[in-house]
Amino acid sequence: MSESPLWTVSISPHVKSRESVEKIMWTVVACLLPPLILSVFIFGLQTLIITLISVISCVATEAISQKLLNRPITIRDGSAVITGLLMAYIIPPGVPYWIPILGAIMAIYVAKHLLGGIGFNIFNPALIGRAFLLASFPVAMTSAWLTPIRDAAVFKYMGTGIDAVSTATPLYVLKHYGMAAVLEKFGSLSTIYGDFFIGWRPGCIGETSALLLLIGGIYLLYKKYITWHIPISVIVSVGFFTWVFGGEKLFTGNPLLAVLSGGVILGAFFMATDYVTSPTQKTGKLIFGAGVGALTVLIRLKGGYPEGVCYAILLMNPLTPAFETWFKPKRFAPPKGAEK
Amino acid sequence: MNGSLLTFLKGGVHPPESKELTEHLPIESMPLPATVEILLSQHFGAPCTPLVKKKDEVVEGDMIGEVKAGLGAGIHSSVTGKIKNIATSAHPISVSASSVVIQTDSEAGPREYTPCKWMDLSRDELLGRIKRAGIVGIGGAGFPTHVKLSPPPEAKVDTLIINGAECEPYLTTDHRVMLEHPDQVIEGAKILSIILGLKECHIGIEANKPDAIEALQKTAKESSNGFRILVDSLKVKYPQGSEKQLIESITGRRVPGFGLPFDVGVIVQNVGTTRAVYDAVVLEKPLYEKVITISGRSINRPANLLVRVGTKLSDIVSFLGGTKPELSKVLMGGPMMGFAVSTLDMPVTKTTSGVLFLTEEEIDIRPHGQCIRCGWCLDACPMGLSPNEIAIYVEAGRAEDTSQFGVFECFECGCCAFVCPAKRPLVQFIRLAKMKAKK
Amino acid sequence: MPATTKTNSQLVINGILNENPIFRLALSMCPAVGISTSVMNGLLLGIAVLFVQVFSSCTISVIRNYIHPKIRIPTYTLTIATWVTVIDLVLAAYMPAAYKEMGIFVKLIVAFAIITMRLEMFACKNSVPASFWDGVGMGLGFMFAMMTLGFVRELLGMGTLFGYDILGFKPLLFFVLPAAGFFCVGIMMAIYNYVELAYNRKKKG
Amino acid sequence: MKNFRREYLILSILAVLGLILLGGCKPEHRFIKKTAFKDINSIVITFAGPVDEAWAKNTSNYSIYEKPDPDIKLKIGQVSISPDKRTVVLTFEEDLNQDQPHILNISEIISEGKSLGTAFVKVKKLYFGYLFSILIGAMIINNFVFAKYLGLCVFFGTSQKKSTAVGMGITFTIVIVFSAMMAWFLYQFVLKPYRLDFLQIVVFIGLVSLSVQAVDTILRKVNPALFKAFGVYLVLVIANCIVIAVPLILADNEYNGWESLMLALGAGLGFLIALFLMSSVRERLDLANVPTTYRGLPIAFVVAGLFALAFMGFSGMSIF
Repeated sequence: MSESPLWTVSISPHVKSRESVEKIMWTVVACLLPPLILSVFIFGLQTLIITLISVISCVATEAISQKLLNRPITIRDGSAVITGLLMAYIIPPGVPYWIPILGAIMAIYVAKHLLGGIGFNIFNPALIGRAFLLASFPVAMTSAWLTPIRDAAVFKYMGTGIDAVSTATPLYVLKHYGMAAVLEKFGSLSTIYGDFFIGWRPGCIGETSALLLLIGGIYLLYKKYITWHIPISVIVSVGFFTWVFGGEKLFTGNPLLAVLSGGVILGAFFMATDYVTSPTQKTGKLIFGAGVGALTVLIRLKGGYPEGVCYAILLMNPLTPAFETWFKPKRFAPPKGAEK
Repeated sequence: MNGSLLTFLKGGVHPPESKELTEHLPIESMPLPATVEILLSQHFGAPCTPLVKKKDEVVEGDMIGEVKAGLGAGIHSSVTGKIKNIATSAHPISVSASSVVIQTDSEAGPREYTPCKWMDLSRDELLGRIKRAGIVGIGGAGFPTHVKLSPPPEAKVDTLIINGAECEPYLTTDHRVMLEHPDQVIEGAKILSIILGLKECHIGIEANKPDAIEALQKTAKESSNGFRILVDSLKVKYPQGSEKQLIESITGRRVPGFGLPFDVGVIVQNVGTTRAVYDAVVLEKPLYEKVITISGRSINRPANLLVRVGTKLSDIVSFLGGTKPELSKVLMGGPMMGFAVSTLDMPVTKTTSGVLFLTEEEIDIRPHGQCIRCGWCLDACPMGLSPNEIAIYVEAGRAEDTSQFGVFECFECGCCAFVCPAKRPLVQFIRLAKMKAKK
Repeated sequence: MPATTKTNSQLVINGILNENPIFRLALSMCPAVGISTSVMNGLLLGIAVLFVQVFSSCTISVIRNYIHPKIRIPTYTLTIATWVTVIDLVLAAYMPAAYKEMGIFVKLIVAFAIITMRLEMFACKNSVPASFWDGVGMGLGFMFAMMTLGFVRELLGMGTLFGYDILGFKPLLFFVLPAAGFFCVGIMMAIYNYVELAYNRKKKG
Repeated sequence: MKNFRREYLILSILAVLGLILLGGCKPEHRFIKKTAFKDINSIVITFAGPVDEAWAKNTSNYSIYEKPDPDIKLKIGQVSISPDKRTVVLTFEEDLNQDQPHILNISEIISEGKSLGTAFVKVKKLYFGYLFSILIGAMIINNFVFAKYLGLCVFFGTSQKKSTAVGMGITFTIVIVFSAMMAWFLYQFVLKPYRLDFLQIVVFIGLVSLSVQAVDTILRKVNPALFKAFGVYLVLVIANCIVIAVPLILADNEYNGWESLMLALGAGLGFLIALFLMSSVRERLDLANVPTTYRGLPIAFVVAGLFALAFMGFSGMSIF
């Protein structure tokens, strides 16, 4: 061996798992796509356009921010795509096209890159984007819902010039007119369960189909990219607290409707489980999820908004650093006397 | 074999084993190389002082270096020949170290050893033989075995564990030794038990070596004469062979941080060491040759080789037919804890367990990114530490604040860096933290 | 700090730029976040603070040689409280609308750290004219900061300036919400930092 | 610090016990046992004995208004009376704003032919609930830092480290409860009766300095170790506008003693929560690669803005 070899010399370990950030992120993207396809089908092309604008502006903001801050440009890791998708999924599909662009700037530049980039954002960027938009455009952000059309809106609206017809979401109706109005508008309870589960209802893209979101979420669970702790504790606590406080009297609420309506499934599987803004330890995860669920119900029942998942997650996010210090992994066997 | 496999509770990973490359290959003796370079620092403790001068004649097995003061073990010539030089050689860990270069006398035949009856020997004599043979823990750090076998009197040692886990991917030396020389391993275990005043010992083997487990169980049953040798099959999980994890798997006890196994009444010896003890006591043969695995997907002929200490990697490579062009990393030791080397002029030492020649596909050279706090490293760490936090502190230039995370308990098994999806060099960060955060 | 050697104009400029109470000294930030929603608010509160600062500075400067060091903080507090009461009653009497808009913040001037700090750092050691100009500088600096924030927030939030419609539409309602106050202050601070960095770099290079 | 936790615990338990003993709703007329909101638009009055049905059914016998607006009388749609003639339900034409206490003026109660005089009673939400909602309101929903934007200088100054933040929060809570109670007492029994309310700023700020001085002296004597831990924060408390804002608010709203206590406690605990959250986040941001010009305070402001955005989730919330 006379010629000087160009081998890699690095510190152990020399083999690494096949997983990578890109793989995780793009898998999440893939798991998020089915509800989008369904909503294009039932709400029309508008949803696709809004989603595309949101994703593209998030990715562009990410690239520009990283360029401005002299950081390596990492738009290929897919995290900005997820932020864009999630943001599009939680704003009403009928909003003007420029709204998601503003949201993207807030979400990616302010809430993520100013704080040090991926891994250091205290709040979930997509949710910050949505909260910002809701604060800026209270009317558009609470009224631009589209009516679901069972026989393929994408064809129906094509060429007619009508974009879509706006309507109210089930939770809005529930909050302002009560359960009776919900039943009147959306049919009997069993129809509602079925429709909401499959996705025939007005709402954000991410609120439509519990079924498709569940499929995506379960695939993530299967791939071990997320653990069951947060989703289950969110869903259980939303159901439980609604059951206890949601009805006229104690213990008469309708947990199933509460879980199926709004963004509970999306929030539980895709937003509360965001690695950066949720605890890493099991106990921490369970408490975090329960907190998200409790706050969701609190905002839904007592607060000023019909849906509370987004704010509930935002309010739990800043607790994550504290959770990390409270719930640390159990040390193998720390040296005697070193415990403080 | 008992029904459920024993294992440790916290952490651990499942790297691809890649043992199929060599596990079926019988141990093969490598012909003597033209020269050997015997490093004078092959163990934990002070380096040896050479006992020979240039141009001295030595015979295979002669002592050529000894530790004058402090912890250590003697070093013996692995060939018969003439001292060519006392110089420096490349060293896998400390870059370069002083060594004795011996020109092999190709005429001389191998030295013969005859087995003796060891049962009648006193404990001191047994320990003396081990010390004279220069035996160190050849599975890991190279801790002198005679020191390890003389725990302080206040420590009540009640369990001896022979470590045959061999959890590092690729490596199959212990596997082959257990399969081909079960009698010697069992005999060595008995010697160790007698030294420690015990009547039984455990042999822990990962369940991916069923043939070795079977062979040892059979031998143990046949030649038990008064000893109870229990062969425990362990769950296949890295780092099963780490001392603390192995003790937990087999006894359920946990060695506290900064403590040693005898604090919980356990002594652990590696299979290779056990066999070396057999050689030292029964044959009075010093430790100067050992079985190593040569593997990886870019060596032309992977093998389990019996080589002399001091054989250079380049000689091994040429004996095995050279390397393939896609070679991109050369390791001494396993892929999880071994050392990458930059030259083949490196000699084999007593603690070398294998040499791996890896292709680019087998290693991962993707650049690392920022931590995304997935928490996988926290789940993987067998010591329950927080590698992500330590790394972030180090990156922020605050390495001295990391002792709160128990950074000194880390034994650098590499589980965290293995699972990290952002490919962060966590072990590297932790080493830096250890350097800066003095207690 | 020994008696100042700065000229009067330097004292004023110092208050607006180098030692701007809000953006540099990071004091009295509650109003900067809470009510800097319009230029008018900024102007009014700025005037109020300017008034209290100047009068308190002068008062303390006059009596600086008679204050026992041990009771100087209570003295400052009482002096400020007196002047705040005066401006509070004056505003309530003559500008009830604006007074209502600013709510509790006029009364809270009493707890603004900037005033106490200038009394402690400057007025009790310097002559009356110097204290006067320092007070003017600090007051103007505060007013300048409040008006800048008010300008940005009113324009972006309501599309108006001093209540007059400029843009004709409301671009981002967010900016009149107090949450945006935090952002605006943070970003303004960063801009001050940036200018300082750039200035120092230029000086060096 | 661990040794002192117990004392705080005991203090807070005592406070809660006191509340339980003394809280409760006492109508101001001996014949009226209880008044309460029933549905969104009705009020129930329970009398000690049966009342005259004809009297009770006459809507003009009742006049009701929200406490802050005595001029706006609410319109009563109908009155129903229970069979035992002890309970009367007033139903209103419009929904009631139950956050506000309502003043109910009942003229000439007639029971079994006798006139029992006029009654002037307050209708409030369940008193505990009301107190609790003040507490939670001040603590979380209208958090003084994130929703009312007060106390920011001290908030940003002491939220760099978690230990400092917690120390400051606890000290602050004690001082604010102490000074708010004194301020309430002075305001109700001295300033208001003697028409000296224009002096409130001077008096309150004086009180705050006094109570800081008092806590300082007491701590120094009683528990020097505790003083060592928290003494440094005491000076800062004066510069915190919340400590002066709370007396002003409770004077403006004419809160009674318990309500003032709840407000002060809520403000203190809310500040503690805000400090804790902010400090744990800032400790993390210290490790982050924040752009140079944003290091330190600017980024803390941006994060506080994000917090305020998140706390908007509580806007419009009323718990009871």
